Amino acid sequence: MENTHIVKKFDKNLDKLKARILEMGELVLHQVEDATAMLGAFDPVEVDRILQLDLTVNGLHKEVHDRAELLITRRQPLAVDLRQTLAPINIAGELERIGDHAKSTAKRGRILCRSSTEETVLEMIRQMSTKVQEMLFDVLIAYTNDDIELAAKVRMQDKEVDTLNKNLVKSVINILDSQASGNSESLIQLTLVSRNFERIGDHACNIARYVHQISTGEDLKASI
Amino acid sequence: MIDLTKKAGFGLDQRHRAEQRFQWAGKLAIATSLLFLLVMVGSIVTDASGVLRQTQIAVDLDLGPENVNPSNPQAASYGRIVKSSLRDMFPEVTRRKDKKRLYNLVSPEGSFEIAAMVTDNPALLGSVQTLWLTASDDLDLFLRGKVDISLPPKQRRISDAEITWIKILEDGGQLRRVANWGFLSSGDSREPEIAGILSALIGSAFSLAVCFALSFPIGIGAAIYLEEFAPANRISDLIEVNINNLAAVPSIVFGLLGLSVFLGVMGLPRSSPLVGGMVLALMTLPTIIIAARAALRSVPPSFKEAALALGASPVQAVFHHVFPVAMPGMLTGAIVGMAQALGETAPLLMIGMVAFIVDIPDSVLEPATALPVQIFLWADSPERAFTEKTAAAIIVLLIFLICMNLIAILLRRKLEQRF
Amino acid sequence: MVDPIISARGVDIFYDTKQALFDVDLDILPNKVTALIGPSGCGKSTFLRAINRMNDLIPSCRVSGSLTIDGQDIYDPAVDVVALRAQVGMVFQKPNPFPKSIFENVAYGLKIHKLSPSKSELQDRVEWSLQNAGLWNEVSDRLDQPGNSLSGGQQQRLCIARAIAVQPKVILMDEPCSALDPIATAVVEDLIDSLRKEYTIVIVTHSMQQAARISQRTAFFHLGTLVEFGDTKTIFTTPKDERTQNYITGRIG
Amino acid sequence: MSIRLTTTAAVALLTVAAPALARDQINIVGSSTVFPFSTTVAERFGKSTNFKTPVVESTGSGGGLKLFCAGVGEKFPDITNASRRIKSSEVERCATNGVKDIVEVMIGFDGIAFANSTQAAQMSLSLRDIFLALAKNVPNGDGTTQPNPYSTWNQVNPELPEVKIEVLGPPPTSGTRDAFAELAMEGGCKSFDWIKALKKSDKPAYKSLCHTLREDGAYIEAGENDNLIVQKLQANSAAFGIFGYSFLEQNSDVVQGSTVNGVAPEFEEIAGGNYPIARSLYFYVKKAHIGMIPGIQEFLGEFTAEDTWGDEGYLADKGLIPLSTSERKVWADKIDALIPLDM
Amino acid sequence: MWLDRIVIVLLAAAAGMAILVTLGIVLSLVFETMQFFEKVPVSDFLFGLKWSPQTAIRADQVGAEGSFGILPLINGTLLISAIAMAVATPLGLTSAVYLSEYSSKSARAWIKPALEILAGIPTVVYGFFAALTLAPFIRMTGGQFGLEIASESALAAGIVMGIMIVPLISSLSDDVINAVPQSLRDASLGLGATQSETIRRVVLPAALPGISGSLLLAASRAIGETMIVLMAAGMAAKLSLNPLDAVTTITVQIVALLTGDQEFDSAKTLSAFALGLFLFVITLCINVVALGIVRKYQEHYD
Repeated sequence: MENTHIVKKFDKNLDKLKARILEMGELVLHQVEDATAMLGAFDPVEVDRILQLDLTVNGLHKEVHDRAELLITRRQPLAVDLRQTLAPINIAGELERIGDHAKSTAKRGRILCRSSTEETVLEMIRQMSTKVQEMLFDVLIAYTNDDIELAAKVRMQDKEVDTLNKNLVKSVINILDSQASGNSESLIQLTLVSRNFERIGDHACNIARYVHQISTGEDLKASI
Repeated sequence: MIDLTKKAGFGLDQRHRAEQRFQWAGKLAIATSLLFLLVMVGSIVTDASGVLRQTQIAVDLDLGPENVNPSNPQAASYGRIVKSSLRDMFPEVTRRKDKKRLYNLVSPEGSFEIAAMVTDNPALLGSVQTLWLTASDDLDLFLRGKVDISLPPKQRRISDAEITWIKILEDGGQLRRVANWGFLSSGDSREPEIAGILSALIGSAFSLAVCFALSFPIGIGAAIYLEEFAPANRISDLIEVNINNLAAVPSIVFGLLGLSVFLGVMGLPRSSPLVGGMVLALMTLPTIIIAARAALRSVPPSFKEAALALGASPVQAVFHHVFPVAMPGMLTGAIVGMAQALGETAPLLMIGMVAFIVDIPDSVLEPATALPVQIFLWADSPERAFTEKTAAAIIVLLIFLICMNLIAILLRRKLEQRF
Repeated sequence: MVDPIISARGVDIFYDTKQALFDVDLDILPNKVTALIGPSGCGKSTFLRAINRMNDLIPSCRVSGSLTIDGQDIYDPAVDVVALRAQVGMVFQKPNPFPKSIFENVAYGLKIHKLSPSKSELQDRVEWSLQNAGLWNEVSDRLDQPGNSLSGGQQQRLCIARAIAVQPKVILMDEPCSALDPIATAVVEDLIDSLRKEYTIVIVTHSMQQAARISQRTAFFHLGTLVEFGDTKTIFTTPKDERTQNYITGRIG
Repeated sequence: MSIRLTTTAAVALLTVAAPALARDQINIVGSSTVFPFSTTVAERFGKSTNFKTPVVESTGSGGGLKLFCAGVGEKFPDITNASRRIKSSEVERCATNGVKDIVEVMIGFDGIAFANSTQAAQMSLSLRDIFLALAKNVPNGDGTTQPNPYSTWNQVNPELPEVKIEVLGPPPTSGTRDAFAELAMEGGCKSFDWIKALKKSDKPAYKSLCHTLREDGAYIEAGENDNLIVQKLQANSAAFGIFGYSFLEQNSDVVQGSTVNGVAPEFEEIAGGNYPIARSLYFYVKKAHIGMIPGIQEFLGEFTAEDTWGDEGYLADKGLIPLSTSERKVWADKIDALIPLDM
Repeated sequence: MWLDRIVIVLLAAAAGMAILVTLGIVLSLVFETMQFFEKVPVSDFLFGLKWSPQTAIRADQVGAEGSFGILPLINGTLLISAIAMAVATPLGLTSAVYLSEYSSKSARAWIKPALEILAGIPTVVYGFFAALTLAPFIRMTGGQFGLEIASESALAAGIVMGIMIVPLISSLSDDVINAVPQSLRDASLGLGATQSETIRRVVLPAALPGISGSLLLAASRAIGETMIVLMAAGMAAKLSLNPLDAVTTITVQIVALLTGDQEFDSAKTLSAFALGLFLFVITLCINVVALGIVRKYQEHYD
């Protein structure tokens, strides 16, 4: 929106809300990245840091919620303003869930390090991680710029993540079927990590829907 | 279904007829009042038209040294010169009574006119001069056809002999009708042909100026006090009742008051416009106060509250915000009051303004009359020619009034608004 | 689809040479609350007043185009403005009870329109109106008190009772709550909502939230044109026109 | 202009405390009947001398005397006109206020006309006719009185026409009314012998009977504006009016005077004392003011000049009926010597 | 704030002027009135049915017949004022209503001042008009219906006086009506009232306090008016409610008594002061009552 509100504070409030989301997004992005890194080379201190980070994310989530509440009380936003106020609540929820998934991934890294790891599967996990990080990054950019095209792209990418997940599961099943190896625990853990990344992708996709809704008022949940 | 036509019910036919009747009543009321105005003003104007011109008569006057001493022309008896000239013009007139009638063709003012002309132009002296003198009122009336010559001579002011003389003069080109500026530029006189309105006009102007200067500020002040500042107590009630009551006191009683206070106690000069104005001010005060209060009451209180909220003191709030808005209404009251004062005779009677005053006053302390007084006096004069003077004086009064109203209308139009 | 009760087609309104409304097309549906919103001077009040020809009071005002109620052109010469106003009531911005008693205020319309011939009928009707205006319980014991003695909100409800007493088909409201406190506003809004069952209501308001709360349809006017008209939900969530968007979200347009 | 006037007024108000300027013009008050004559003289006096024109007020005789008697000094009038003689009570009041020496001047007569419209026939009345037509109570033939029963003139006197009695005249407060009652009514009243006798036995009853005018509508009190009476007569040819001679003279085309006791209200008849309803006119001069206010002596001179109040004088043109030559001489001498009134 | 205080004191002084004037009037009247009551008993004056100063020409007869009864004068005053108000109230009010509610601005701009001229015509002119035009007309008209009407009548004087005070009512009422808030008109018109219904049922009641003020002022003027009655109503002191009779009023008698050729210390002349005082007291009573009514009304609906 090029036009600014007559009440300048309204704009500032909305901007701050957005900033908190972006801050949250950045943290979550780091969490995902760092948790992914943990899968190959486990570092208990690092895991603690990631787990600790989650508290900050949760705090931000609460702050977004409070700010949005205050904004509604004070400004009684309508139309696009209302969506710009309501969407962060949802987006923050999604981001918080992403953070949880990152946390869960990091925790699984601890288990993974106790057993040997199937390198091919790990590679697939990394590929997925890169993909969802890309999606997450893009969706944050789309949110920042109200870029519904970029958001649409993110939604498209979700399918790729799903495919990667399906492929990973297939590969794991194949490995489990072909050899009765001793690292079945790690394989299951990796499947679960993959599941985490698949969920993160879904959340990013949801954020992309909200970005679309903010701009158009159209709710895509029902249609896609 | 909605029906928007007359058939919708609601007793519409009847109500629209009532509306029509109501509007017609309004038009009728205004028309009635205006008709009265028209009839009265019309009849006055018709009566007054005679004043526009006056008749002059040409007389050959012997202003030779045997009649007028060139070194002291004021001492000469111009009346005698006029008389002898008239005798010369009609040598056949011999009877004493007829001679008197002959002399009466020229206004008694004639001799003073000659004196004035001689003073202005000493070159006239020393020979026989033909001068135009004001003719008498009877001659003037006759020339204008106001004398019914079909009546027996006894019943008219102009005898057969006089008619013959006038005809001769007329044929000889010795009569002329000129514009009568004297009416506007001279004072009162007992001779209708030269009586003028100026002294009364100035007297009225002086009186009204004094009246306005006193009653407007005091009236407005009292209204503002009562409406905005007066505590709601018995004294305020007393003042309020008092003011309403004063409006009903017959005007002559104000004259009595003026007589005892302004003349008796304060020792102001009798017959002066100052005292007249003061008495009229007392009389118009209630009217102005009542109207001004109504005007103040119609100002929305929010104006004052807004000003008070901005930190204005009550006095500032009233004078800056209420007062200007109420001004048009106050002016209306002032006009009504002043109009009343302008037309008032009775109180002036008590303080000596109902008087015969020839000299034109040049200050508020000199004796003067007022327009309605002049009208009253002229209406009471026996001479027939004063009838039209009366009418003309009324016209002057009305013009005076219209000018006053005009000023007020301009002011009001500038200030008026509806909330 | 329900037929509209009021329908405007190409309505232009002028004050002298100044045009206040440009080519307005608008359908008002029966038994709905239609809100007219827009910045001051946008022509919404002008349009509202055109519906019961209150504009007639301004000598310089001229209306062209077609404005119909139940298919009858309001400005048809055959139309009787009294009949029109009897069926299109109006409530004003400031509560303006007459300097009469509460009873007389409500009975006023009934009396002038001779709608209640008998005294008991009149009393019943007044009670009914006050009941429907939600005021009866508060004033039933002091009907002979002056209307001005009521509180602002009560006064406005008295004015509404006065308007509904003659059972109009349409009630026009010109910012009826702008002089009231939130509680009084809420009571009046509640009243408006309940009146919807019987009447068609057109309301001018400056409060977006109020329009959103009480109306089913909203029309947005801007600079004398009807910019957008539709379901209130749509107007306030996803307006089509950027001017509407800017206006309702309080942006510099 | 108005601002300047306002300032003038304000300044004038401020200067109120300062002593008023010495008065340099004669101040005359009094009767409205004498007013036209007094003003004529004043005007001529102002124009032909270097003195200022005297200010003449019309206050009525009583009002004039009240002002006149209020005191001596510039604040009080110098001369008062009266359409009747000063009364002893008034002289006393004057004296208590310091107004001691009053010079009385009788200036002439005013005839009171009993007239009707020229549209109707001229009437020939006796004083007794007038009395019977207008008195409140009239003798009923047996030495007692009854409320006036007459409604038409021929009931009063069979020789008179059958016309409704309708007379417009001055109100009880008017001097003309008093004079009319005294001269016409009493004159007619006295023609009854028993009433004449009553004068000696019971004067109040006599006065009451003779002076009281009927109040049942036949006598219409019409105010003091004689012009108005004349015009009302024009509008109503059945009515009669009572007013001053000068109005009759000026309006001889529309109204005619009835003959009273066979005498018409004409100049010569009134001057000769033949017309029964004529009263004397006076003015009174405050001797103390002579010398104090400039011009009083000269004004008196102008008033009593033969050119002024003589048979051919200009006051006669204005309708004043002059005194006889000998009377004029007597009064003029009194004035020259400034002999004060002695009552 | 000392300046404010001074201003308020000045304003109060202006209002106090009214008291001062009243005091002056009362004082200037009371002294002479006392003298009058020495000659004529108060009860004769207040309750006498006959006003006839003519019989009291001699000191020894003063009041002998109770001829200083004020009742006929009150009767005449009220009769003529009532006629005048009966003419002026409808004319003035309907004019005011028409001017403020119906007429165009431009028409109002010249009609209003034209009507105000009516107030400025000297009363002498009205007097002449009443006496010479209207009275004969009434007499003639009455004659056609077989009515015997005096050439002087209360009716002629009353009608003309009514015309004279029309502008007083119309001008002041017009201002008052103008001041009624437009919102009340809108409310009534919005309910479908016709304009005349709105005016009669809403505008006029709302303007009533102001209108009653102007009516009171007009009535006061009518009671105080002299010249017209003097010239047109005759001077007959009669107890009559017949508008076709000649009557007289208190003011006429005051003027006649004070400007007549009478002795200045006779009961006749002194009675003028008693009349003046009486008129003063009566109008005072009327005003007290009127104020009470107006106040009550205002408390109710302001």
